[in-house]
Amino acid sequence: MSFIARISQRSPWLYRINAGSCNGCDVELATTACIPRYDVERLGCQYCGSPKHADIVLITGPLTLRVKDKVLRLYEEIPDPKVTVAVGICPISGGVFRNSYAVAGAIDRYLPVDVNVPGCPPRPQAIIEGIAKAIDVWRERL
Amino acid sequence: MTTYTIPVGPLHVALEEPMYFKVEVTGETIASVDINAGHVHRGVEYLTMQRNFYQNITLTERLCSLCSNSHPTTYCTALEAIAGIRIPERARYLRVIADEIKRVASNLFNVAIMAHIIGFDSLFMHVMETREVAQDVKETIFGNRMDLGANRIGGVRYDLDAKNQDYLSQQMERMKADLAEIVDIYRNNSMIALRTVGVGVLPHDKALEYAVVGPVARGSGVAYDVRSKAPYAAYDRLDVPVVTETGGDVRARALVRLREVQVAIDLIQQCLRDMPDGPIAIGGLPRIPAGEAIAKSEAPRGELIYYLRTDGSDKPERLKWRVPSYMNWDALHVMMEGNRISDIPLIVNSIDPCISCTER
Amino acid sequence: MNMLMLLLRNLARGPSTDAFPFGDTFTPERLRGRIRFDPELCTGCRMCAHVCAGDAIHFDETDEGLRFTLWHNTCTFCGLCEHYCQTKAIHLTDDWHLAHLQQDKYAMIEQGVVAPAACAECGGRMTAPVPALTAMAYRASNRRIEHLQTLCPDCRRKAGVKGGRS
Amino acid sequence: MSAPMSDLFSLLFAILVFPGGLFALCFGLVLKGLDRRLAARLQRRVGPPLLQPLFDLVKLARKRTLVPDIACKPLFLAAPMAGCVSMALAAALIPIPGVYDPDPLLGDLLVVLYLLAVPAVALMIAGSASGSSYGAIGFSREMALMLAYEGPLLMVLATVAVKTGLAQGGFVTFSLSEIVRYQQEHGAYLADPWMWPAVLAFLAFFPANLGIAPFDIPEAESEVLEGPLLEYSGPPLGLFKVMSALKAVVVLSLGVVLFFPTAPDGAAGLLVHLLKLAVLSLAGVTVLRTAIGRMRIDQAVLFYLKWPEALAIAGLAAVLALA
Amino acid sequence: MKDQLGSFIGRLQPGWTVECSTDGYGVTVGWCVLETAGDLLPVAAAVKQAGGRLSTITAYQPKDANATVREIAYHFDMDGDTLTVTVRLPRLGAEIDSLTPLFRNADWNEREFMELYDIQVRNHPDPRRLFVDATVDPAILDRLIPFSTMVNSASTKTLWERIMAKTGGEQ
Repeated sequence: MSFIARISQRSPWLYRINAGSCNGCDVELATTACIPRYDVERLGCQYCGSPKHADIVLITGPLTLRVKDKVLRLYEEIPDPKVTVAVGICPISGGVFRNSYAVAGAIDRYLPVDVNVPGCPPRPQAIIEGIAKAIDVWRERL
Repeated sequence: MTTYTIPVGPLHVALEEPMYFKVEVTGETIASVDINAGHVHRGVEYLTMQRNFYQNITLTERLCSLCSNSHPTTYCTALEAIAGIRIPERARYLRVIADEIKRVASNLFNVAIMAHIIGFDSLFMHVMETREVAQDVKETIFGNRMDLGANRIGGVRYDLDAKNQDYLSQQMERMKADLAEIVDIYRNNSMIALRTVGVGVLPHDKALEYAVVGPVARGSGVAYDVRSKAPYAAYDRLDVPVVTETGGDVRARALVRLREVQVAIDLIQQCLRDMPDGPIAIGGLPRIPAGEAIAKSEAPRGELIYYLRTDGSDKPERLKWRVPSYMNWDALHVMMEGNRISDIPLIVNSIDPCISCTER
Repeated sequence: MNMLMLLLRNLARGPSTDAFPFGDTFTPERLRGRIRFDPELCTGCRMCAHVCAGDAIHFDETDEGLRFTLWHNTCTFCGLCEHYCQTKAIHLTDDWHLAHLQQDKYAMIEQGVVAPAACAECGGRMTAPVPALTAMAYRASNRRIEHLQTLCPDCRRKAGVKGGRS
Repeated sequence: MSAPMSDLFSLLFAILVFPGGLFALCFGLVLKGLDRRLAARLQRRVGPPLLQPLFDLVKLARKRTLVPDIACKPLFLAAPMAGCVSMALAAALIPIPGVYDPDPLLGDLLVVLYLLAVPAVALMIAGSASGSSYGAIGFSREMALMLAYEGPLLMVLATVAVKTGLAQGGFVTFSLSEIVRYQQEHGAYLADPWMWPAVLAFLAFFPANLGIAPFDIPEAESEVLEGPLLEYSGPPLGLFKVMSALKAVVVLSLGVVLFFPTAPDGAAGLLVHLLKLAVLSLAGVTVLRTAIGRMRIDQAVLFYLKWPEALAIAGLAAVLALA
Repeated sequence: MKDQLGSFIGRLQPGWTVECSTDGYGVTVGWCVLETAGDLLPVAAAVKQAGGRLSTITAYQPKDANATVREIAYHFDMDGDTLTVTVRLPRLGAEIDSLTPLFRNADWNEREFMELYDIQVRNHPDPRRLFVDATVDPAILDRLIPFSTMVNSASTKTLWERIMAKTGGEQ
């Protein structure tokens, strides 16, 4: 791998999309991303406010019908190469909400998912583990 | 100056959850707000009617992770009222402990986010680090950092042995000094005062008119707390002071929440002191007859009310609940008008909006 | 000023960052993580599937016996299954390393087959009674109880009507 | 090589390599790295590697550029370039005491003042060219803030120019080389209590110009989602990062040159200069931004019209009165 | 029983009855059934005069598929006690007056049961949908066929088929 490629893989920026989650995973994501105890900045990660700046997108929630189009549009706005991580069981399988009339269900039916982090919600360390796996995937695509 | 409309949300970083506002602004001043909800509507009430009483303990807990314990507690209380179950004495105290530890974490999260919104990231991190103590307690005693899984029909399903009681009491003691410092910063820091005093004011009479609940009401001087008005679990034997502030602004609400964290820690310690020995749940699997019941509790965001109707089968005929945030959204109209664009996230956050609870 | 003091104190105390992912991390004993199933202890009562809100547990009859399958990707780790399992055949471990690549999504399962037994009387196929359960039900075992355990429910009923023979 | 050719060559070298362009960029990135690292420590974190800003840049260079459909494409892409060029130029304009003296051909303090306005204008153009409503809010905030801080800045520069000019027997001098030389011989202005109002006014100016707390209002992540930069991605976003790294070096050097340029000659001088920049950056930028929250735009504008403005006027008056 | 609930009971008119029960904590729950929907506004006015506050409103589908009557339950907070007023309405074409003139916070509650059930609210200030997406059929909770059998349990079924297909080989 070239030197340039080796450097650029040390700067994976994170972006999170809430697709109708119960906020458990979002709170844990905020905790993972922003607090000293977990400090993902060590891995070169940084939370960004705009989807256009993102490399790794973390999706939570069971994808409700109301957000479906918005989430898909937002996903399109993230420039390639990107990696998708489904955080929590809701985006992975629909979780406990799967059978509802208002839920579109597992997110991999609508967009490509690369890494899954099951849990309800997963603990911050598990999220970091998922991000580390995502970085490995991302490295291949760079 | 011309008026234009800016969309806030639905997927906005400052909002933890998707919510969509259309804000009419004149220059930088808010003229009016239109709230467009439903992004987190998952049809949970419908789902509860498709699942049996046991599954609903877990399902109601997944409504919202910040007040996750209040839901199953209140649901089980309603169910127990219908089945005529009296839960063991020890279980009542254990329910209080679980509820209060969630209150500590939930309220701290909200005031931390407030600091984040005004760009005060060091303070945000400090509050979140303090909150981690409560998170560790939850993970150590209950096994998960957000969803405790503390309840079952007829009692609770966790117990505190001597070792865990010591641990819990030590951790609560550990938080006290940090918490006192945090309260001092929120009360006296000039930067916080600059951004929050007089911002998003909800006067006392409007608080009554809009029937707001919880810290939002108490921040406007309405002394209503379900724990003392309509006690449940072991709150009738505990000393529960009702915290109020009079400012009615963003800071008043934050201060109510912070002081309630202090009260919650005190309540946990009271429970550890007074809790009797004994069973933690009734034995066997109860039969749930046809009937209807109301149960209320004080969730971190205020009054939570459950209405349950059963028909003798193993599924609810109707399960309906109204969460505290549901009442507080409407009052945003009063709080926002006349404020600045920069204050939108701050004011929204000050009602501690739980969107996933509200929209179910 | 109070803020500046706080920052200087932070500087003096040094980082509080957890060593993970470069080192070990704190994992409490009671943490509700990956689920383990012990077919030896399973009575086949299916209470776990009954209380599961996420529809994560399925039972099916195979030639080898009653098969239990749990899919971690729709499990809320609420622990109700373990709570209501009389024999604790189902158990939540403290293993939280569940993050996986998409291609492994459907392989995130825990499976076990409860081997059937043949009835000592009629030879019919049945789910073997679990000693752990009988130990819970009866303070001490005796030959009669042990014999009844080897019978299918039908034969057990017949044996009960006959008034027992030891 | 003929004389004009070598002049041109040395000019280009000054702008592109040293002390502008490459050198300023590298040092700017190191400053950002230091900033992030110290900020992390103040918050009890480990923080990113020192070279993280460089990693970020390299990564951005390899990402795809997305231009919004409703954006004005030429402006959208030109804005970050203009910002970078202006800052490289400005970096070449500021002397490094004892090491580098800018060619008078390039310009003086007044040109620096103009160039300093370019990044803000570039951000405004970026905000409006991107066509998003958050960009538009970012635009109006950037504009309000700039109008508020340009006044005091102008007066601070005038104070130094007048002071130096008067001391040298004229009225004003806009030559930065002269300003440096005078202080090298007669001691830094920082030591003169009469100059302190101007110093304070300058200290109040640079957080707003560098876009850090409490004045990071146009780019506030939690309010306007990074405002003007919202729609940017890939290399153009990287250029904005380059611009901001260069700008940090320019603004900090300007402060050092105006008030505290005393340094030995040669390599030691360069080292001393860089050290001063680093200290100023850590004390003035990092500690400030971690210890404080964000003001509202109306509060910030009011703040500037009150304090720095008053200080700057007092500083200028003091210098004129003493003459 | 607290004063507020007592005061309301003092205002009862002929034909309105309240059944109360008090639990071990001294908290009283009152139940009041109205056979005529027209009584709702007068009762609500009496609640308001007594100092009550609207907590929430529950509408539900009649259990019996052939029922001709449906109910809506209005829950009021009376200083800690709870009063539930249940109104009986015709099953088909149910209409009810809006409580918003008396209790502002009825707004969202009424919008919610309008979108979920086949009930119309008269004089509602803002009868748009509240939570349910436009792509979902109206009165979704009034359908008698369990929704899961129609749409989504299909997805759950395929899900499990996939899991089993993946693991079947290993067995």
